[in-house]
Amino acid sequence: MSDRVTVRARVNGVEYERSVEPRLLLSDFLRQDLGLTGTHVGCEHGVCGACTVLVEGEPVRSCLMFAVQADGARLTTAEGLTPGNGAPLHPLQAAFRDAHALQCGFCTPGILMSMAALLDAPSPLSDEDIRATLAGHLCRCTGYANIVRAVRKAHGQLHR
Amino acid sequence: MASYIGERVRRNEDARLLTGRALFVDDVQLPGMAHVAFLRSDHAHGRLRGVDVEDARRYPGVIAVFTAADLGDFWQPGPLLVPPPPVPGLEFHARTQVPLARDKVRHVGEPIAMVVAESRYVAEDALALIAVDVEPLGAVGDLEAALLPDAPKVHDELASNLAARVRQQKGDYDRARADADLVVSRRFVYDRGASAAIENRAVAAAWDPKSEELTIWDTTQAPIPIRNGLARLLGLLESQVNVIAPFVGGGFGPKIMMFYPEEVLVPWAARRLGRPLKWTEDRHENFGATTQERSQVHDAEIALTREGRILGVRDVFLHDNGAYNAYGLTVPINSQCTLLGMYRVPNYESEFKAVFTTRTQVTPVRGAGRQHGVFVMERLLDLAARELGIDRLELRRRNLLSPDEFPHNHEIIFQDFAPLTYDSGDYLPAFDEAAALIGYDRFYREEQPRLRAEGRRVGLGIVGYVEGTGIGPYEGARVTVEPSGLVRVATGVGTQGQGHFTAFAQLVADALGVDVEQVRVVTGDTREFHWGTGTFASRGAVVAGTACRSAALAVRDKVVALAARLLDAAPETIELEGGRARGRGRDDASLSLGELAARANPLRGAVTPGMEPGLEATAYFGPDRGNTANGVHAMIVEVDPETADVKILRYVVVHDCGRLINPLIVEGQIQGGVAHGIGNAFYEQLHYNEDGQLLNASLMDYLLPVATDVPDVEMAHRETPSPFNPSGLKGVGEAGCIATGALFAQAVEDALGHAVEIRGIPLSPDRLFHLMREARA
Amino acid sequence: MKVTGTFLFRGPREAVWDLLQDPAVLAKAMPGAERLERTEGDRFEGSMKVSLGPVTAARFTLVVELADKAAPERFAMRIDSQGPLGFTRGKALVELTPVDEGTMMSYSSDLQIGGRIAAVGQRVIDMAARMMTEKGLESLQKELDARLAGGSRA
Amino acid sequence: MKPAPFVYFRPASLDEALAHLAEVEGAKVLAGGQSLVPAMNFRIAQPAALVDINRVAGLSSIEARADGGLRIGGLVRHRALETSAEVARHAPLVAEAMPLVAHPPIRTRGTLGGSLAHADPAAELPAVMLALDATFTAVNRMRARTIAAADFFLGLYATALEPDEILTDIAIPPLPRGAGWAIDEFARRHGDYALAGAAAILVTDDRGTCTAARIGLMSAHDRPVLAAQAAARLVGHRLSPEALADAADTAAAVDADPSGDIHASADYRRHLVGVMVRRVLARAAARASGARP
Repeated sequence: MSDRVTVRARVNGVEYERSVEPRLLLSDFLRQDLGLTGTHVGCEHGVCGACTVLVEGEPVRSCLMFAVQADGARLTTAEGLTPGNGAPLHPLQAAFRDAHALQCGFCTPGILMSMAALLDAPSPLSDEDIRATLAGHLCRCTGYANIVRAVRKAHGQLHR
Repeated sequence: MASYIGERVRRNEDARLLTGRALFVDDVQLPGMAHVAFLRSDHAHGRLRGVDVEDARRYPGVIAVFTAADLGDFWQPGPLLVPPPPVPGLEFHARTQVPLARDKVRHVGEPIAMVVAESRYVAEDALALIAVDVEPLGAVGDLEAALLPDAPKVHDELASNLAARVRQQKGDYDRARADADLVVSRRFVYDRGASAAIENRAVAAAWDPKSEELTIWDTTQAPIPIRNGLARLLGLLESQVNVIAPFVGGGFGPKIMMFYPEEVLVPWAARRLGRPLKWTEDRHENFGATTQERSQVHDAEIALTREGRILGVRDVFLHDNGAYNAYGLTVPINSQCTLLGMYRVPNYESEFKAVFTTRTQVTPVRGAGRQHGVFVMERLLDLAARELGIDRLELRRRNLLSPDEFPHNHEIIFQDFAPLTYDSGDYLPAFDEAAALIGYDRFYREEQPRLRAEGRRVGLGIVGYVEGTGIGPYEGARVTVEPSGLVRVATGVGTQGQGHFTAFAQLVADALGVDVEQVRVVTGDTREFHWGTGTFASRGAVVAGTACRSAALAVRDKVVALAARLLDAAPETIELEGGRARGRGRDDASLSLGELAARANPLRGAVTPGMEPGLEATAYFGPDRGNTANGVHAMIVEVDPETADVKILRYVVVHDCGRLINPLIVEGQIQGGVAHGIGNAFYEQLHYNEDGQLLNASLMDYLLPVATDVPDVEMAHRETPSPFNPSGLKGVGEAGCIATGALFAQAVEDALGHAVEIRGIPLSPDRLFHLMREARA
Repeated sequence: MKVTGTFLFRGPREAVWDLLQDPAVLAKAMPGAERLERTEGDRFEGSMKVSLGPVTAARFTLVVELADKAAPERFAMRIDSQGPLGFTRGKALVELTPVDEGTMMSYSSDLQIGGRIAAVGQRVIDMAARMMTEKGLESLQKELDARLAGGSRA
Repeated sequence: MKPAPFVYFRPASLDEALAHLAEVEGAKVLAGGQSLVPAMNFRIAQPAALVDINRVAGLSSIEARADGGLRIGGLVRHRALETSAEVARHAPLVAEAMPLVAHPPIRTRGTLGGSLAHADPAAELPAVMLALDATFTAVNRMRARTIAAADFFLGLYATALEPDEILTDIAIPPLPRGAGWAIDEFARRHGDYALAGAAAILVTDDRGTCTAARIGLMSAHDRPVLAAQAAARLVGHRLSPEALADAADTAAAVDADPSGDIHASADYRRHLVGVMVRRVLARAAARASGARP
């Protein structure tokens, strides 16, 4: 077995330090080593997008990064969009609920993270822009239309 | 009193899902948990001569390795889940999947050995150390070749690869054919797809030696049958086995299959090794190990009069079972029955042969074979319309069943063993509404000619279908008002995104006069409810929903009786609203449901004779036959004649699923179903080669439609309530995907000026390119 | 998967024939073959390590058996290779015809490929087969050149 | 789908990275990892060691050169190319290509050097670099050398890069006056590898005569290739629709040598190459005529 390496990362504002194998995927690190199971794994080859998280504010596939590569980084997962249990939903999450933009909810955390990054910019956002970014995520339940509605709505609220 | 039924109520379950707090099976982590990986067959068909696991056993971090030989008496084929229906003359040979291959492997992905290790990473390392000796045998894929005398046999002890032969008929097709002015016959092919839930399957299991209980977390759509079966297999009481299907990341059918090998092996090994175990299917495994959609080849014909009246239909088809047929004949019988659609077909003759192949097992996947029947019938009508010179919409109108023909008995047997009987429907207005929404007349009068003149190839499709839904046997529910005022609902079905936590809550909230967010629904946990079957066949809302409503009404009676006694009022004057009970016209005196619950379970004194403690009731609903939802889909497409790409410009659905509980959820189901259908029709195909190898076992090459491929569906609802249940519900889960293949074929042909004839699904640009080129030649 | 084609060897047919019966040479002609040894008669065993772009270090056992030999005209070759990533199994027919410029070899192989390579490599598998065949034939020509040059020196 | 074990190195300097590559048997460079890690998860790639160059300094800048060209570090992310004002100004073809490259989370990590070294025949950036006549700098412990894009792609996933070399710089020459550019592709879904595609630069003189043409093809061959014959038919001619169609036919019939797969048979792919080249040439020609004074 290969030597272990130490990973220190700030995830959703909390500092973590763990000793891991270099081959450990970031997705498994978040889910198993940190217990942050809100990030989901659907394909482990970078296509489905369920495992998307923010690293330094940018969306990445956590199944295509080794945990050791996130050493020293600032990460955000679906759990980090709201401050804690019982806190009101982030406007993007609330818009997803209002628009019925999720069904089984498995792909949702990854989509939320990509869309959160997309919403960071105050520039106008067309449905085509939303769909082009959403095309990096597979959802088998919703048929996407309500997700587009939700993101449009959240964009309107965040950049009024 | 305000009613939640029919309201666009936001879902109760969403907050948990959106914040990452919802529990899925792969999220289960227990102290000391070990991880499982399976060695699977690379061969489609072969004799298993030996499996050497010694090196794997010695690999550091490996806890155990099991082969079929290690299972002893526990090795046995899975149960036949659905025996064949009582159709006279039916031939059926059951062969069900085995936990680990012992003598033969019969499809790529069939499990051969099970490795338990300290991590999944280590378990996969060990898989590479297992040596398997396989004597290759011929693959069986082509359905016609499979039935030839010299075909390699998937199951050696059977006479051939024939798994079943079923013939159903009504009337006398041969006579109808003799009387017909026109007979159109063609061969139609519909190829395989994957269900492709974004969550792969997973099973976690823990044996507690102190309580002697086995707890299993399973991505199943049917936790109670899993519990019952495992208890029997393991020689345990049902009360010793808890099966929990927590949040499940999409079902679409294959998660109802049981028992998957992993589903029996993981609990067995957890008990044997005394350690909690977890297996999570990876995407590559999913493409071989999770059951798949169906391929069929139909030789069909339709006989009509000159005026376009259908005299009869004959359909002879082959159905690909895959290597096993635990799900019996459900899928081909769905095809056989759904073919008749919305139409008056006086004479029908249908015969199918189900065939064993060396491919992954086929079980129901969203639509479950219905789309094949619709494809065949709608294609026949399109072809007939052209030959008769009748507008294809008009041809359909002339043959629709009229409202006075319901209930309509088609005189053949449906998958639920009951005669295929439509409960209610009103099809003509549905067609007219869809035609109006898509602008059928204007499209042909103005748009298509104008765009054609610009060199653009646009076409329109319009297709109707019925969907048998809401079948038995039964579901149950228990409703409890707790002293906190919260209402608890427990039911046996599992949930995979259909919004049961909300739809059931709406039914119960209405019955008890409480806020819908005060109703907490628990599904998929055998500790909560003992009896039930599962979520399949678009039946959750109809069957379990009706049980929830019945239980809630029984609780309501208890609430009313108790409130009447405590408020000293006549029971018929008690009103329930806003979570309180009060006598009519007596606003001063009321009791909250919470207070009533506390009073119904006193710590001192007595419960009045004839009463039960608590505000709780359990009810069951077992419909003796299913419902018939229906819909009409219409679509406008544009074909790029250079690339052969197809772009959907508009998509309209007029849908009738009886009474709507929650339009928000229903519309979501339809939009999602349409996306699934678009995948089936134009993107998704499992490409097996002649050696039985699946060539696209990844999401890189198996193309699920993405956001830029799926239009925003325009919808209209019609409601013809079902007379078979008190709320008039039908069912909606599969509706969206049933019509899409037929719709694509019709619209694309229209766009290309009928230069090509489409007889196969899925289409693809490559396929269309070749059709167009052949047409030019 | 079927791979068929022709290749013009610059050299006489007998020399090409001899070349193709030599396991050491065959090993060089199969891209990635690490070794190939005669175990009995016309049966050769060895191993190969396939490396192609992202595919690295995939090790396979390799058994090659020559059959239906009609020297110096044609022979058949059975190939059986297995490893953790899957298997390749099949048969190739080789025919040698003398032509003015040397020897025309026509080959046709029918290979079954199973396992992960088949399941996830479909986009490039035809290209890979073509490329590996070309590479192999070119290295055979090089070997032939060397032999013929050596022969003339001798 | 978990990767096999490997030895991990995370050098901070290029020298250190090159030393690991030279000394460690079976070591591979880990840049963006967006092609390598999926292959490792499938275990079809099992490198003995990874040299993670993500923290190597000096490989991540985009610099405009005095002559109007660009110098781009091998570790520059796709996302940086997509958003860079310098790239938009000096290499608009690259800017136009970026939204076609996979999806935003892939572009966050993916690097230019990684895409070129991976040399996927269906990928956009190799075809773009061929069209732009870019030059690559490859460095090992002993020396640095430059390789023209046209000499870099040798076969299926095969490049002129040696196992001990790292692609450190990509030099893009300035766009000549009167140049037009365009890229287009046909993919099954947004972000997928193209079934066929083309990227082109057309240069015209003041009279509208084509003085130079470079057309990079995607999914047309076992490697990223230039449609040299097609380009040759344009040079010296006015860019009439007939001339463009003729060049497109030549690209499909002569320059392309596609293989088939489940998504596109070889003949369909060849046809698509012609369609894409014609579309791209038409747009590039329109831009070229707009760029003329």
